[in-house]
Amino acid sequence: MGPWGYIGLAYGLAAITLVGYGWSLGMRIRKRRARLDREAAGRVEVVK
Amino acid sequence: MNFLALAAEILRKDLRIEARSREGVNTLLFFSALLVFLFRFALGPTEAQVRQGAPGLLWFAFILTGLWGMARAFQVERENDCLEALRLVPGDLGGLYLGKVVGGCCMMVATELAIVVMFGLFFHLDLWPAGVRLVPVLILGTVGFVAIGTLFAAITAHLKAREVLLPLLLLPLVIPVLLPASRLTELALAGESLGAEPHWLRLLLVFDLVFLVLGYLTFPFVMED
Amino acid sequence: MVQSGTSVVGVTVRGLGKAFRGTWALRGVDLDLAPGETLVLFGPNGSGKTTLLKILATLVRPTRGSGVVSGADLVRARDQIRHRVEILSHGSALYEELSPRENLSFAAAIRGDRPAEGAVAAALERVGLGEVADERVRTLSSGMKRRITLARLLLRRVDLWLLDEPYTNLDREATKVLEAALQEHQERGGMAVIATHNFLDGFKLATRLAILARGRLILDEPRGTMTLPAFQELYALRTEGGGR
Amino acid sequence: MDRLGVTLGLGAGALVVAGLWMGLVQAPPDAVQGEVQRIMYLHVPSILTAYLAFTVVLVCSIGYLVRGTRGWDRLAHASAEVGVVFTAITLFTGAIWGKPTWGVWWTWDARLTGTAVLFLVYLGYLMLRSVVEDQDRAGRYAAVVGILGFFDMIFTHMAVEWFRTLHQSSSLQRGTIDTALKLPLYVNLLAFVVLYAYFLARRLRLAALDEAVEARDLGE
Repeated sequence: MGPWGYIGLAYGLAAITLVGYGWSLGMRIRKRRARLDREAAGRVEVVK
Repeated sequence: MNFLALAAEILRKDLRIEARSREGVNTLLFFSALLVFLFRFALGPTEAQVRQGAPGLLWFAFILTGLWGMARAFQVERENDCLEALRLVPGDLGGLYLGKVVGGCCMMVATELAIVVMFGLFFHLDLWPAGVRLVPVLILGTVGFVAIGTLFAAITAHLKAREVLLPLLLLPLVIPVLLPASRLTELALAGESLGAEPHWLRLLLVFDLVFLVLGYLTFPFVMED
Repeated sequence: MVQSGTSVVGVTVRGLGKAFRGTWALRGVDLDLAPGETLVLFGPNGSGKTTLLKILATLVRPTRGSGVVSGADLVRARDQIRHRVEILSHGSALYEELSPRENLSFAAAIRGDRPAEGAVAAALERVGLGEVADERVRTLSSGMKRRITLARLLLRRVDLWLLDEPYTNLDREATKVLEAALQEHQERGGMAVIATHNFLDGFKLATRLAILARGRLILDEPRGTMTLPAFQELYALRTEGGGR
Repeated sequence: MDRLGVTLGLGAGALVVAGLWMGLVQAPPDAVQGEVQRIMYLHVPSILTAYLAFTVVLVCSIGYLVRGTRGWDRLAHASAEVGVVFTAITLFTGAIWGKPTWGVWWTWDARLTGTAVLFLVYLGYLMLRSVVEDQDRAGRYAAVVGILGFFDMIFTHMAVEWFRTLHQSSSLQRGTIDTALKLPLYVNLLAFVVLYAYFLARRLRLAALDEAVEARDLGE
């Protein structure tokens, strides 16, 4: 592997890690939101 | 309650229990003997090889027995919910920490000495000259280990995953103590003066002190519900 | 600092709540206890009885609400309360390798209240364990171990007793010792909160009756002229029907 | 997404692009190591950011133990999680950098070893949090690890540094950094710090939602 191979590997893995973490945060946030919304909706139905 | 008095009560109680329940001491001795026996295969036959690998392996053995001892110190407290009664002690719970640390050090240093003696017997090493320097090194290294170990044994005492979690949390944290301790052990075993590399001694002393103080300060928070 | 000790007596608790793992183990509990009163707390499993006792013992911090025991705040003056309260929990808090005598001495010592000369022996004698005072706890029966915890309760003079299912593993004689001791405790002006399933024994000791269901105090009144069958009926009604 | 989050996210994105360009294109290759040295623009900023993250954990841990308010704990937890991510990046970029320079993927170099220990300590921190169900208790336990972990970070570094200076002579001595390499390094460092702040803001948002879910479950 040439120098740019190592550089590519390092930068690629770092990109995957950072984007992956950001994505996982986003997913977790979306899941909590959905849960809160669903429960709120559920409450309204009960009231009806 | 005065924290030294509390520490003394805890220490007295723990040593008394240890002295009475033979199983603990017996198991530890047997386990230590087994470890030393296994060293033979790990180190190779020649004396030079033994000398070279001994400090690291000795500390490896100390850690294994130490982990077991740490977990045990709080197992006694967990058994009948004794921990709950301890948490109700009015005043400074730091005394409880101090008592447990001193007791843990006593147990661990005793085990370490047993391992070292067996080591000398099995490998035909004359350890008497080294002993004078080795003992303080063992004590200093053990204090650092137990200072952190007691804290984490208390944390993991009522967790389900404690058997896994205790070494997982404890081992990375004790590395700075183990490095100087094993280096100083190497010096002591080689019959050299510890003053030959004084910075190791200083480093170890500083680590011990800082971890003791941190443990003392944070322990009451660990003991809360 | 909260007023210390003797000038303020009794127990006052307001809006006490404790959340565990996303549910309320206890919520909105108001409670008042005057000197000499014994409140017996009935309630199904998981209704929050133990949690309430533990909060009063300063073992558990309340999530909501506040309380004062003998003039000391439940959260801010825990140490003061610990000198005035004794709890008898599910766990015996005994060391198996120590003798009853050693266990009692240790328990007293770590609380900083060194018992009077002979007090440990007297307490053990009273619960009928004088002869095994120096045996190891490990060799004793579970009934005897329970008696040791009873002796530990008698060792100190405190304002408030918190007894969690005290009748478990207590035989007739030991129950009588407990009843007599509670009587003395009441006469000294001591208070007690007892959590139990045992209607028969619990009812006998109570000056006040309370029912805890799903973390809420749904009944709290003086025993007055209430009879046991009437109370049992009331209990069944409240915990099954309206307890929600 | 809240405004702070958007701003931080956009800022981090722009800085990362600038950093990438400077590190991969604009900066000249290193006189000794050649092109491979460009990994430094990833490696060094990530460990410095991790140090920052764990320092925040220390401060917030102490804050939580002293004050007992949830906010401190949430910040400590968030910072630890983000710090672990940056430590992971430091570790594998270090290994990848090590292969062409030292000829091996892993060497018991002082910094690398210290970083590995750091990674394990804070992984333990997160694991402990996930095991303890009661939030107050988890926060207190974690705070203890957060405080000890920080000192451990310093001590490990000291101890391993001594170890190395006494035993290892073969390790490649890195020369002082040339000014032409400095600016890209600073830009990348800034990019990572802003990225850290962005992740932290997002992680705190998640924690706030978690708390809202919990409060909802409690019927408040």
